Amino acid sequence: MSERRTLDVSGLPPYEISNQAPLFWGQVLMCLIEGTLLCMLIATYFYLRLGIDVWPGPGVHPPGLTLSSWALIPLVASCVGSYLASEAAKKDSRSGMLLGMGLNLSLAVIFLVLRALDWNSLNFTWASDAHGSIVWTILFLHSYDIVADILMTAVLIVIVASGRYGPRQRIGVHVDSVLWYFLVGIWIPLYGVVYWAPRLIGASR
Amino acid sequence: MKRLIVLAIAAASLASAHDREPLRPHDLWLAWSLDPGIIIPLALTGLLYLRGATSVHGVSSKQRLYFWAGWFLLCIALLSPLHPLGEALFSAHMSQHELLMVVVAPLLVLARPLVALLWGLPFRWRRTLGQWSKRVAVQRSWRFFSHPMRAWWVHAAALWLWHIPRFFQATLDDGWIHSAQHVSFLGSALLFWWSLFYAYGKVRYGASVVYLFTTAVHTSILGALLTFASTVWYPAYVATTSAWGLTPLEDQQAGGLIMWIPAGLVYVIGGLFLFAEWLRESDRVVNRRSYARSGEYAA
Amino acid sequence: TLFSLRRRHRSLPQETLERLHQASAGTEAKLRTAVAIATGITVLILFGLTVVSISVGKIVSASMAPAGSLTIEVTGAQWWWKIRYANDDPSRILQTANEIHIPVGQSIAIRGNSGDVIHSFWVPSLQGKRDLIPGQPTYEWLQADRPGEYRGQCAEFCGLQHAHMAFWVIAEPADRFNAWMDHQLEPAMEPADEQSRRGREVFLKAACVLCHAIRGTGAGAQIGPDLTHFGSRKTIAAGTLVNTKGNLAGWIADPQNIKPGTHMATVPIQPAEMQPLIDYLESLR
Amino acid sequence: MTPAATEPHVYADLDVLRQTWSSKPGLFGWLSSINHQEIGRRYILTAFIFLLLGGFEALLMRLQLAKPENTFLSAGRYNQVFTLHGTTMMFLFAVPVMEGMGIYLVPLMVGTRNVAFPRLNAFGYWMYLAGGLFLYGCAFFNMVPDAGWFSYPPLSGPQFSPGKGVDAWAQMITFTEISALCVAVELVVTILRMRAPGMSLNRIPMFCWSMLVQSFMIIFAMPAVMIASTVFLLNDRTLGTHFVNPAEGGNPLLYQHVFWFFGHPEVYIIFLPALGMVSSILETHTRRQIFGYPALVLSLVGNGLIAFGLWVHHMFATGLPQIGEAYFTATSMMIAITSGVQIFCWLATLWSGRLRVTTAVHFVFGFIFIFVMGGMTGVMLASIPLDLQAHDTFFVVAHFHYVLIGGALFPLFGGFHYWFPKFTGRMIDERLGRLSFWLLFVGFNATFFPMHWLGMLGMTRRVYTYVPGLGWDRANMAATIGAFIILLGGLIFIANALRSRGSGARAENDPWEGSTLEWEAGSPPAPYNFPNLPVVTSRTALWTPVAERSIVVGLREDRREILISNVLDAEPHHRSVQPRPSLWPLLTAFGFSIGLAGSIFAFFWYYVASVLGMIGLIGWFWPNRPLEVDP
Repeated sequence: MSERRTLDVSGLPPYEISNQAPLFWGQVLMCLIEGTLLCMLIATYFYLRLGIDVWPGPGVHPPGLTLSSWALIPLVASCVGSYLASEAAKKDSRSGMLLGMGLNLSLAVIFLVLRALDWNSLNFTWASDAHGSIVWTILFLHSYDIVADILMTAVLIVIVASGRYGPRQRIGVHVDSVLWYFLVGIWIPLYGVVYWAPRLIGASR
Repeated sequence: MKRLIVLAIAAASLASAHDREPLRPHDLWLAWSLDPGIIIPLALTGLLYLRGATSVHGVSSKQRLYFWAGWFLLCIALLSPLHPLGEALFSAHMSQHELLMVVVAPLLVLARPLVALLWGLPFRWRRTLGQWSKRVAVQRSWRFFSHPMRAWWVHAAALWLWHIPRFFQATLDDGWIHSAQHVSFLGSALLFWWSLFYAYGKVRYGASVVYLFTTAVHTSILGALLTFASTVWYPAYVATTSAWGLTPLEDQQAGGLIMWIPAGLVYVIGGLFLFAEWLRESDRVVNRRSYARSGEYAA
Repeated sequence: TLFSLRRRHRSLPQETLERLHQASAGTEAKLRTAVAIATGITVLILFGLTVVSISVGKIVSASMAPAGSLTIEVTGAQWWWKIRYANDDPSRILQTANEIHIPVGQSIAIRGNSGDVIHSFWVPSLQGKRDLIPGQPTYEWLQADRPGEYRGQCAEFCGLQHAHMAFWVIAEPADRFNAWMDHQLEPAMEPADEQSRRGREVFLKAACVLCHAIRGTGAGAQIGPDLTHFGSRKTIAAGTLVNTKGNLAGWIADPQNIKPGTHMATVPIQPAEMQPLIDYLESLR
Repeated sequence: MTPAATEPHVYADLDVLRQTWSSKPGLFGWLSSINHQEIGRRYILTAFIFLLLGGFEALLMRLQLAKPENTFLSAGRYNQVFTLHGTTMMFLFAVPVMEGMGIYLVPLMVGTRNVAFPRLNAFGYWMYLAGGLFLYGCAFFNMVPDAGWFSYPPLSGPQFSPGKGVDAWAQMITFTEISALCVAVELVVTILRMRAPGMSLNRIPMFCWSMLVQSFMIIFAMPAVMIASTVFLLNDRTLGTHFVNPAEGGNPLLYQHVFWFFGHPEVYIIFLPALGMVSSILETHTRRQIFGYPALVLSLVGNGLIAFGLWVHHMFATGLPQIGEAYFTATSMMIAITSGVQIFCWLATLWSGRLRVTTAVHFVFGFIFIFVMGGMTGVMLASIPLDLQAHDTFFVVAHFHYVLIGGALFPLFGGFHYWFPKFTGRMIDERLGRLSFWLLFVGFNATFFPMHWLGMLGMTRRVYTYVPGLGWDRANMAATIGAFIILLGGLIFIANALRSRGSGARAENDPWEGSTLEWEAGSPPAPYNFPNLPVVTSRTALWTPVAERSIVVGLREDRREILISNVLDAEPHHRSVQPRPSLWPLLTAFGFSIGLAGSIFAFFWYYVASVLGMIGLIGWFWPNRPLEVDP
């Protein structure tokens, strides 16, 4: 039996809760996909704008600034919760994870309520004209993502609270935070497009 | 550390208000800018580098080449007839901006001229500046904004916001706003390119390629929007383009195309350059590992 | 080259694999030079082709119809062509279908439009394609240097009968073109004989008038092709059939059989009325 | 599996490894499998079935066009058939088959035990299968799309395409896109983070590079087609939005821009893996390290980057700004440079190597010949004046079949012959292989070469018939005859594969003396791929003498432990445990599929998809019993 040279890896950590975990990489790629999707919608918004003289169409009020701008505060603040949760996941602190995710969840729900109120105040629908179609699509897709991540956070809270979690679930908490940063970050340009573009490039071209 | 040069450029650009009278074709070759507000900072930067690069060791000839190429093109962009031409033609204005953002900026970043520029300064100034740059707040904020992802956003925001018609229009009416535009274009481009090359060292060049690629895509989308628009975005050019044989719409299309295709090509070349460096680096690093060192099959 | 390469290598004796796996540095350097040169040549060729292509494009666009030239508006419809000769004088605006007459040696402006889906206007022997897009006009120009008849066809898939959406461009000397134009501008000819007169009555009584126009009669609908000078056209149903009495009879009797899916309705015509109708339509020269 | 005693360099308990990594037995095990080999094989097999369907549709078209005014197919039927042909070949065959090859080969080539996200992998396959079944299921219920594989509105819009055919088409795209995106994500992470120690970036096998670039292209391109098909088309049709409706401010050209922003990269998504296969085949068969490795990698990356700047050249006929022509032509020409570099590097490899000619090499030669021709017509089409003549004619049909069949299908067939021993454990019959090659090669040229001529004569695409007397008759007949030669070649190919799989000679681990790691694994590989993960010390890993290479020890065998390594130099970074087989990916895919399929009838079904999908995902991620806790 001939001997072979070996490379022993048993000393390496058996898991990693950081940006080095494969799951984190998968999440980043998913964010790239979703980001591409939303950026294409921004491009669509401007392309549609090019073909129309009055934007938004006659009788349509541009989406209101007040509620949407106030809503940014809980949204951005909720990232603090995500940050706390992911740091706690790295340190394996159950209470920290629960605190962080709870904070994140409650602020996200506040944001969602403000979003719903604001959305409800639009005086156009997706079927009004091209402007209505693209604005509703942006709002719908982003809200869909937000709701999905809120549900994911809720499920993680249940898992962590029940105590039945291991390193894999802690990586989940970390990655959930990453997804939330993305959803908050991508909303900034989308907010600019939906709420400011009609005012900046609406009347005169 | 890049902010020094940003300041220098800022000073240079602040005075770069466009002339009031639009340029006509027969004046083209005589329309060099003699604005001391631009010439002096540019000349000063050149002198400082000349002085510093001789007194400090370790400035490679490649770096010198990059610096002088970047410096020369910066002079061309800001002093040559291209500048006043940008008052008459949107496409010329776009060429000037792209020159700053995708040619001058990467060249200056590759030259890494800050040390040499510092050494060009008198000793006491150098020490004060050095101390200032070592402050925690300065270091921290630099680290924050030089993260490639943030630099990406800063550059993207600068690009898109300035092309909003009323903002772009404002740059043509007011010299100060115009300077602010040039500073933010060049400054954010320097930040962006710097972050791609140096933020993490060569280890992350792969990520840099993705940042470059996505920048190429979003700028080309902006260029394509300009190209396919059926109306003129910037009314200031309506009156001046016909002297140059273009309709305002054609002028705008040409501008959009410059942003889309030649600039996009520079991004592609930059991406490939980084990618090649990344591969080379991996070869260097892997051969440091005893278990993985290649024997006679050296690649 | 490839196959000679193959033979060359097959005839060589096997060497030890270790020596083969890594070519010598000298070979590699030689190959590198060769590949670099080949790539350089490729770039040069492509550059040359680009320059040629661009200059051809310039030449093509240089003969674009100047402002004020004869303008023809072409509107694509599922599956025929509406042709309108624009004119500042409203009395000289001509509407016809599926056949474009143009004067030889003149650059004609084409303004393309579509009433339903995207079509593409293409006369292979005269000019490249231009899509006809609903809601936004596109522009093209045509010039025939020799008199003749040129076939054109829809080049963008436009539904069921995309295959049967052809037209003819007929290039004539200027005087003959002008004569044609003057003639076409006139209303339809009065029927010359009893048979045709009966045919006109059949036409005006039947559902034909719901879609078709014949100037000079009561028929003025704009849904289908204008038939004022139908008899003078080369083909029936957008290039589907040669314009003969027999084909016309078949077409009117059962259009769905000849061009399945066509929007031309099957209009019930008594057998006894068919012949007069055909005679009338064919007399509309 | 041979006992450890005869494998001197195994430091692992194979029985434990096998038990850990095997799928469960029986039907349940089959449905819950998350093994990359099984799923890769399923992808390939399913894709080949769709290839047969698409080929059958092609034959129907060729029969209809054999002579003028033919009545074999009605106009409506012909439009359905060419729509299904294009859709099947692009979405249900070409992309998935390349993905399948990647899923099967990449973990073996980079020296790991599975893909990064095995459950996602299974989910992706089920979505793909569901999408294919959905499209053909709808067709069975007479909901057949007939607006072309590109479905330009307004023709595909609610007004001009009533019925549910186009909706089925649009939603099928969603299924296949989800699948392709899943594969892209897992391959990127597998290639970047799970490589064997020592496999630094500049030692990654060319095929893996091509899959990496392709995966990134999928990530950036596929969202665009989802926007086009679902957001624009489906919503306009079912919800009454106005994205492409010119009457309400929409724009039909918007659809074309977004569709081709995807559609052009799509060609390279299909074609890049094929380039990787050619490099692999050539390296092994010339028995020299592939020439110009950095140039090849850079040209792959360059291809990927430039491909996103070319979409407009599908839209020259829509009337673009005159001033842009020079730019568009120049960019379109540029893509020829990167392809040229690849070809030259392969020629250099051939020139300086000692070639062994097998069926796989035949297919590679066929590829080079056909692809170079397709590339030349591609350069012609980049010229705008020429394109305006050739666009939407049979010239273009000829061009892209030269590029896609020559550029992707021939290398794929070559790769199929090359890796057949790895897939099945048996050698494929060489004589029949060569026979099928020559029939395919001759048949291909007989079919598609005359189409150049037809296009020059003005025969437009997508016509169900043509009138006699235009000089198109003979070339069309020739093309139809050629199609039957292709059929014959294809049948022999299938027969050969089936026969060799059953009774071919047993294959050794490394029958070709290959250079990359997959040849170190068994033929077919054991469920754990490698008893001990290999360590790589050169670009041609297996050509390094065994004595100079190490193997990895210290990974636990009693659970699905893998090694995560650094991106740059594949230095081991940490260990990671992969999930066990599960039925949840299938159930999740099932829930999504029901909802997506229903959504072409009512928006309500999107909520069904969301709820079912969410339940599936919760089950998927719910902590296992017993909980995996680390010491």
